[in-house]
Amino acid sequence: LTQAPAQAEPRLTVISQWSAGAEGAAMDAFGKMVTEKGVKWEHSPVSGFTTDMMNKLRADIIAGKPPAASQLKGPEIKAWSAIGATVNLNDVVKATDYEKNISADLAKIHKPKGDWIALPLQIYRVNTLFASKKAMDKVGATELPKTWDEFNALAAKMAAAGITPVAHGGIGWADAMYFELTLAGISADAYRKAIMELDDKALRGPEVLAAFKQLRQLTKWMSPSNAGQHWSVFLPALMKGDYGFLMMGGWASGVLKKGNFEEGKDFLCGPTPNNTGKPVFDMNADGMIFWDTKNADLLAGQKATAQVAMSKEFAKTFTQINGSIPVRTDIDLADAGFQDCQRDAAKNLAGAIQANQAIMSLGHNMAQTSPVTAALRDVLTEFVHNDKITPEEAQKRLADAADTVR
Amino acid sequence: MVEARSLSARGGRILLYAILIAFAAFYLTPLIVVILNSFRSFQEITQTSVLGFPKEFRLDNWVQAWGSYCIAGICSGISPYMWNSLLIAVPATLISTLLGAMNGYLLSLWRFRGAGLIFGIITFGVFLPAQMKLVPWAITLRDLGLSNTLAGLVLIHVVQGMSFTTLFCRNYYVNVPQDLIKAAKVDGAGFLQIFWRIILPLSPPILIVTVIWQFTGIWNEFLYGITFSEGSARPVTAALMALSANIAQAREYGIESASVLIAALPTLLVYLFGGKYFVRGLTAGAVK
Amino acid sequence: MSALSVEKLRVRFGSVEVLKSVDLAIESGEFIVLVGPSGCGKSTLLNVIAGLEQATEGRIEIGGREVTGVPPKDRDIAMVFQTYALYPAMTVRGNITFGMECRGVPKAEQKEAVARVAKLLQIEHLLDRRPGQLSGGQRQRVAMGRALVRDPVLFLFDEPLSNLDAKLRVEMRMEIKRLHQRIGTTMVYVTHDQVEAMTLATRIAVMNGGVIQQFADPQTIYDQPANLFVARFMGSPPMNAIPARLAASGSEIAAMVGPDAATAVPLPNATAAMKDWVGREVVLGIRPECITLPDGEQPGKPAASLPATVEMIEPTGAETMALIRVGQSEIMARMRPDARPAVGSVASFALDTAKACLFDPKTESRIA
Amino acid sequence: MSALSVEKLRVRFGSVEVLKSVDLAIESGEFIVLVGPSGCGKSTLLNVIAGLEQATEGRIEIGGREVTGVPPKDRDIAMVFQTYALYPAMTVRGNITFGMECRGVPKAEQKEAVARVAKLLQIEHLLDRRPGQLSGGQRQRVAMGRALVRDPVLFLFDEPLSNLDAKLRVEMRMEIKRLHQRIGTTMVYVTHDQVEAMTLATRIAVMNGGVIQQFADPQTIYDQPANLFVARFMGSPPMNAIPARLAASGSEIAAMVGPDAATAVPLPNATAAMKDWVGREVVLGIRPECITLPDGEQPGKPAASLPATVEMIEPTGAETMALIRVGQSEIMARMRPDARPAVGSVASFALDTAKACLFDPKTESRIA
Amino acid sequence: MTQTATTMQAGQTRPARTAPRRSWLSDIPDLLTRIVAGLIAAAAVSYVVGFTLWTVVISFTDSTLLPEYSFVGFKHYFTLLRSRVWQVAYFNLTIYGLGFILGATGLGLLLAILIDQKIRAENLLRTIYLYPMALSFVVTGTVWAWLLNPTIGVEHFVRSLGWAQFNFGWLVDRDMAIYCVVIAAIWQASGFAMALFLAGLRSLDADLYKAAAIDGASPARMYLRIMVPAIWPIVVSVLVILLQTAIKTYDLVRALTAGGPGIATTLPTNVVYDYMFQRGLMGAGSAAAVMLLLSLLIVLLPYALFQRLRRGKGGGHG
Ligand SMILES: Nc1ncnc2c1ncn2[C@@H]1O[C@H](COP(=O)(O)OP(=O)(O)OP(=O)(O)O)[C@@H](O)[C@H]1O
Ligand SMILES: Nc1ncnc2c1ncn2[C@@H]1O[C@H](COP(=O)(O)OP(=O)(O)OP(=O)(O)O)[C@@H](O)[C@H]1O
Ligand SMILES: [Mg+2]
Ligand SMILES: [Mg+2]
Repeated sequence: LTQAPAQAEPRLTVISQWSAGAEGAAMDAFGKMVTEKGVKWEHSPVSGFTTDMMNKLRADIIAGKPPAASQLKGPEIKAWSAIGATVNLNDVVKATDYEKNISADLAKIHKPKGDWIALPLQIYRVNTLFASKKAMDKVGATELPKTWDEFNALAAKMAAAGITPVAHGGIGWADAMYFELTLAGISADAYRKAIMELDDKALRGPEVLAAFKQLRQLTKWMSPSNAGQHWSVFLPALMKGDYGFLMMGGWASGVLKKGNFEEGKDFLCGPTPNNTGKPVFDMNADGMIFWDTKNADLLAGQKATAQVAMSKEFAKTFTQINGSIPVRTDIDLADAGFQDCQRDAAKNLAGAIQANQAIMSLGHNMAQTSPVTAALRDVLTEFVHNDKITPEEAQKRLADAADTVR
Repeated sequence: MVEARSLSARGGRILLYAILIAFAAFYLTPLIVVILNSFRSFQEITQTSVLGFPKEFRLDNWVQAWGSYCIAGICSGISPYMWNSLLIAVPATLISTLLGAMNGYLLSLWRFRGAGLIFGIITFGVFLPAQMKLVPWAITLRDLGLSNTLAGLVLIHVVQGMSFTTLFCRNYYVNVPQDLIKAAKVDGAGFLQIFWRIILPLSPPILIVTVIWQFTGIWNEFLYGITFSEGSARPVTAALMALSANIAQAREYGIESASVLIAALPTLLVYLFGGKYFVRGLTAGAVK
Repeated sequence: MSALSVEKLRVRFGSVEVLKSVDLAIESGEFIVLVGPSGCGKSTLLNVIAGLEQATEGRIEIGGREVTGVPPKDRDIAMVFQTYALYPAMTVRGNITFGMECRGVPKAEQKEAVARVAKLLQIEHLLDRRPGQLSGGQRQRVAMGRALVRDPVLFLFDEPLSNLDAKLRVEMRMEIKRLHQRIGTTMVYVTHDQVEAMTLATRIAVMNGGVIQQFADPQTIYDQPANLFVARFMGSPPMNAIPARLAASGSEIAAMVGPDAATAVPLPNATAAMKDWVGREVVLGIRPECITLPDGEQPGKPAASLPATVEMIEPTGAETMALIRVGQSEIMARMRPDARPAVGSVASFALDTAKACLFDPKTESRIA
Repeated sequence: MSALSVEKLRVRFGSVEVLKSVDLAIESGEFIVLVGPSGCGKSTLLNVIAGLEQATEGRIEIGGREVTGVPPKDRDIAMVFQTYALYPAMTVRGNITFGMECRGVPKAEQKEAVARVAKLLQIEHLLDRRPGQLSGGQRQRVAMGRALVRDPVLFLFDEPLSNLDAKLRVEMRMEIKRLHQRIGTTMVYVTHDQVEAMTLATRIAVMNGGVIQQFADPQTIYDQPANLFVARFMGSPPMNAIPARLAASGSEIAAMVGPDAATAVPLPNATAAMKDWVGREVVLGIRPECITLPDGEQPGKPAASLPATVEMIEPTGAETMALIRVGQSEIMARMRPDARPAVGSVASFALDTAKACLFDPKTESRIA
Repeated sequence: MTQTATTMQAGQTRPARTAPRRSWLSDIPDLLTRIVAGLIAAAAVSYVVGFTLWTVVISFTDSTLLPEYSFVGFKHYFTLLRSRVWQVAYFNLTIYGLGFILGATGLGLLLAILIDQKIRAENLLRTIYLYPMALSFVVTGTVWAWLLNPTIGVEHFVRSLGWAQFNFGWLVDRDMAIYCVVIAAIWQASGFAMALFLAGLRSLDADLYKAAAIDGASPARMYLRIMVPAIWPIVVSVLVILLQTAIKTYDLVRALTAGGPGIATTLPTNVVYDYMFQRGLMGAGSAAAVMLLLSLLIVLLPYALFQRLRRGKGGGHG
């Protein structure tokens, strides 16, 4: 029930799944910045999985009362914008230098039909490699491996020293993520073609096979007893040196920090192995979509919020809290509030954009719409947990799965 | 000879108790794990394991979980959400029980053609998976103008709950002698009066069973709770989800454990104090 | 005034005809007992009269008023159920006042009525208990109280004593009888206990298979049963039914029984109808108490003598029953308490044939 | 041989002493009936004998063997329960063979035994049904079958007929009697129906409050009850207990009853013990069948005449009961079926005092 | 009602009212109340029928994120039947359903029988066995995920006690993980089964035990041959209640294994949810739901027919 008349103070109703912890705090900071612009911030988080949030969104759309803004990312923005009317943000965006300072691929996702209807909020580097300092010390290594060969060699040493080289929780999305990291590290182009464009030839090509082979190698280095667990469950053992490496999005550094572990002392952080010679950035970007409304107060709120979301100030505040990196590439991360890991990722992103090797994550729903992602993920997760499936067989299944959903 | 017999009997008793206690341990272990975790800090759990004995018993988790943990910028812990859950669960439980009793009464004591079929259909309702009903409910709530209201959630739980309550109550009422209805008719009582004055006072055993069943189910439900509520009006299960199921964060197992225990307290108490009546009610003919 | 009249009543449940053209006309103040074996339709008849079940056909008048379509509460009846059907969650007082409450009787009047009934039935001290805290006999009384408080044109009782044990049953039977003598309201009382029927009724309706077999006063039912069913159903042990051949010797006729129909049982009270059956097969009906050992013979009564083998004796204290055999027929005899014929011996039993009946072996109706 | 001997048996449940020093010695082949009101401990006694309940004190021998600590299955007994306790999910055949199965009797033998018992009880056609599909009488027979198949030293029956309706009860009673005559096994039979007790027993043990009041043959129990409890419990309607004052006139003594103790009831069979009570208050016990209307008077029997007001009459067909009043005492009289004294009139009743008893009003024991 | 109750009591002490006072209940016309009762039943029926039919209709459409009505026939059914996830899920449901239902029934029965042996502390034990019923599947799943996880749970614990060779890696073994789901589900529901069975055993005629004792049945034989068959209707109720739990199990898997390792513990409800909401393929998800219900009918209909047949035969005796 809106008690205020139409011309009353601007306000914004927003739903997201970010309710607690760092994410919740970041959203609160967002809210504070919006409030300072005179907008009443009404955040209604739907905690839990993304699907739960989307169910809520769907129910609200069905009810004819979508929120003014909601969390949404990747190709889903396009899919959802087809079932509910969205707000055109072109004027607001064009009034700034925003578009010039973000990745073109990313921009495309947020204006699926040419008009800006959504905005990215933050970026995570998915291809981040965390190494246990203790494990590294034990085998006498000081540097993170740069290529898959280096990685394999180091991992073999660790295995020989009684260390489980790879810490892996083994939930579906993480299994898919490990595949995308291997493929991106073998050939970012092949990744773009095979995964992002679902090109059949690329899918059946040698790079994908090589990725599967490397992934099979990785699974042999995973503890057979890790499955169905949140990745964070194994952090203590990783830090103790029982495990060697963890490949996980940049958010893991925030968790480690909260657990009182120090970068450089307890762990090392950097990009995952990369054979291409040029920087690769596997991107997971959270975004916010703005739904159409007839209420003037909400419309005003949306506009003000979009302006905040595009600001440099927001970019810094939001990412510092979350451990992510700004969407804008023109931000200096020298602040003490950032960690080395973030700075490294930001540098990585800029380089990757230049080299045209900034790609979208499959495991995190950035590369494809949900049905496609899920179909591919089913194949990948089964491959990770079933060593009877050969890389060749898996490649065929993956290509076939792509066939059915293309 | 008598000696030997009593010895073996004693051996049997010891074995009996050993088995019973072993199972008690099996049932209690998870609870104990959660209780222990609720006294451990995030750092402690992160640095050791989710299973372990607390280095020191800290009450922070409980304090935070109850009153200061931040969910969506509101740092009041889960306590306000407990109240929401009560506002949903209590009316939904009572109404669905009452309506189920009414249905059971109608279907068992006012036998009419098709009563069996109607009962069969209503009973089939208990098998419908929740996921399947999510979108139809969204549409229904929209049409009724109850989207994102507590009343909407109550309605959902009442209608869905009727399947179970009708099942339980009807099976209980078929054992009520038809003569009672006849006597009341001769006395001049009408349909509702017979139900209210004669049948309902007979029903506490089965009502306790349905109330416990419904209350537990509704209290623990989260899919509808998340989807059909909004803002600070969410049930406690939705608030609990804020503590779990994130990809980018390590779970706050300590606070989560304390919250789970606090959130489960009403249902646990219901079983603790109602359990006896639960079994008694079942004995009285709930099951057939 | 006619208190209840039932005409051509038919009740069908699905394909089963439970009542087949029942007629009953009951005068005000009568105590009618419906008896019959289980499943014969007694309760159904009562339910239809009460309006708790729909008749398929036929007409019912209560107190001179047609009641088709009138709901139970408006029929001016009260009913006592076999299971008492006391409202378990109400106190005795609540049980008794519930009907008045439903009809909106003022509290003061209710209170008065409860007091009156409670005094009548001596349940004053039970008024605040619940049915669960009462003994069988007390419950029965409360059920009566619930009915009595209505002061209706017609009382309906559906086997009100069948849940009591033998001793209590006898006591309550007497109480009901006294009650009827005191209040004089018309009663229709269902039982399948024939002793209850005999002792309580002003008239008895014997039912079987949805049909009223005989409707008459107890003595007539006992002494002149309309057919073999009634003869066998009323009386315990039941009337002996002995296959016989009717013979005439002069103006007298006799039933020939036993092996080779050798033993003659003279029938002094023979009617004209009986005489038509001379020379044909009949069934001789004779009650156990009419068969005794000779030393109990009483002067001035027409008697016949029947030699029979004693198969079993059952002394109950107050009397001794004997199972005796004549040819193919097993016959019950009822003797003085101290009679002790040896089992296996042949004794000569005395028959009081004044009340003997004859039945058509085919139709089973009495030859009168 | 003694089939069962119970010595100084005591059973206590918590603080309640349910059996208080019970002694019983039963010969082989006897049919013992335990009677007593509800809750007097009959079932408990049976359960202790069967080994289903522990005795607090005392000694039990079955077939000459001490059985303390012997489990029920090894006591060589069989038991029939009031509720029959048929295994609901097994067929009749399964119910009967289950015990043999537990004892590992070979299949062939089992089959033979079932055939034998089924024939004996005429339940051959029921063998494949389940208890739920049987009528009350059929269930009773199956329960008997389960016991009979064991061929034990001792049969225990706990009110096996109390769930049947009156008619069936009479029939089953006879069958049990025949059965006992045929197989001759010792039986202990619990009932609270005194007619069953009288007709079945070779000896009756009357219990009350955990104590055996009298243990004797039926006739003795009926004619010479040990105390007022037994006198009242056995016989229906029960023995009349009339307060009286004992007076002597010459060598004869008489009980003075009625208003002002004005009516003399001469007691021809007075014993020496009775004479000691002359001049004191006693209770005169006299059975209803000994009080009749004078025209039923039988020659040669010592008789007294008692003028009384007729309060109520109950013709049952085979006899007519009358409730008569003499002073403060209500007395039941049992008359011929056609006796019809007018209610309210004063009639002169004939008393057969040959079997009258006298009781001590304080201790309630019989003066003998 | 409370009002009438108090006035009734008050009537004994205060001077009686003169005006006739009916209870409010009798002021509502009888016909109206019957109609309302009918409507309530009708609502319960139409909810079941309506929602089911709606799902059936949607299953024939190409609905994605929102319901839409472009019909595609049986397309989704064929796709699903051929899809690997669905086959695995269905197979899993069979294993899980059987394991859970039989396990919970068996354990419940065992516990009920043990508790029935006149033991001390019966109330306490019963409460301990029953309390998991009070918890949500999410909590159950999470905690059991810890306990069953080899690196942190029971295996780890036992090894730390000295049995270095102890192995209990079911949770991460794709062939055995489904049994972990079974264990956790049994943990939660067996107490309920126990309560029902205990109630049943307690309602049996005490003479039945005596009869069995005289027949010389060993405890095992007594329970298996006599008592359990005697409470068969309760066994059936328990089976039905567990069946509906099994069919609807969703959050347990989500919290315990997230469907993994791989897709090894995915259940049909997970597929329904996955298709409807994760993938945004509402048509296919509805088809999955309908197939789930159909398979349920395959179990329930014969049972209903059997019941009807038996009742028809049994007739007469209650
Ligand atoms: N609602 C009903 N539907 C179908 N048949 C019925 C119904 N009510 C009674 N019957 C059948 O009608 C017949 C007569 O039933 P009723 O209850 O009148 O017998 P009854 O004489 O009262 O027997 P009882 O002495 O056992 O009480 C029985 O065969 C019974 O099965
Ligand atoms: N297990 C027990 N614990 C305590 N009291 C008991 C127990 N069993 C029986 N009693 C009590 O012992 C007394 C005798 O009971 P019992 O069953 O032997 O009576 P009964 O003579 O068989 O009665 P009925 O004729 O009603 O069957 C009763 O007062 C009963 O309440
Ligand atoms: Mg009846
Ligand atoms: Mg008993």
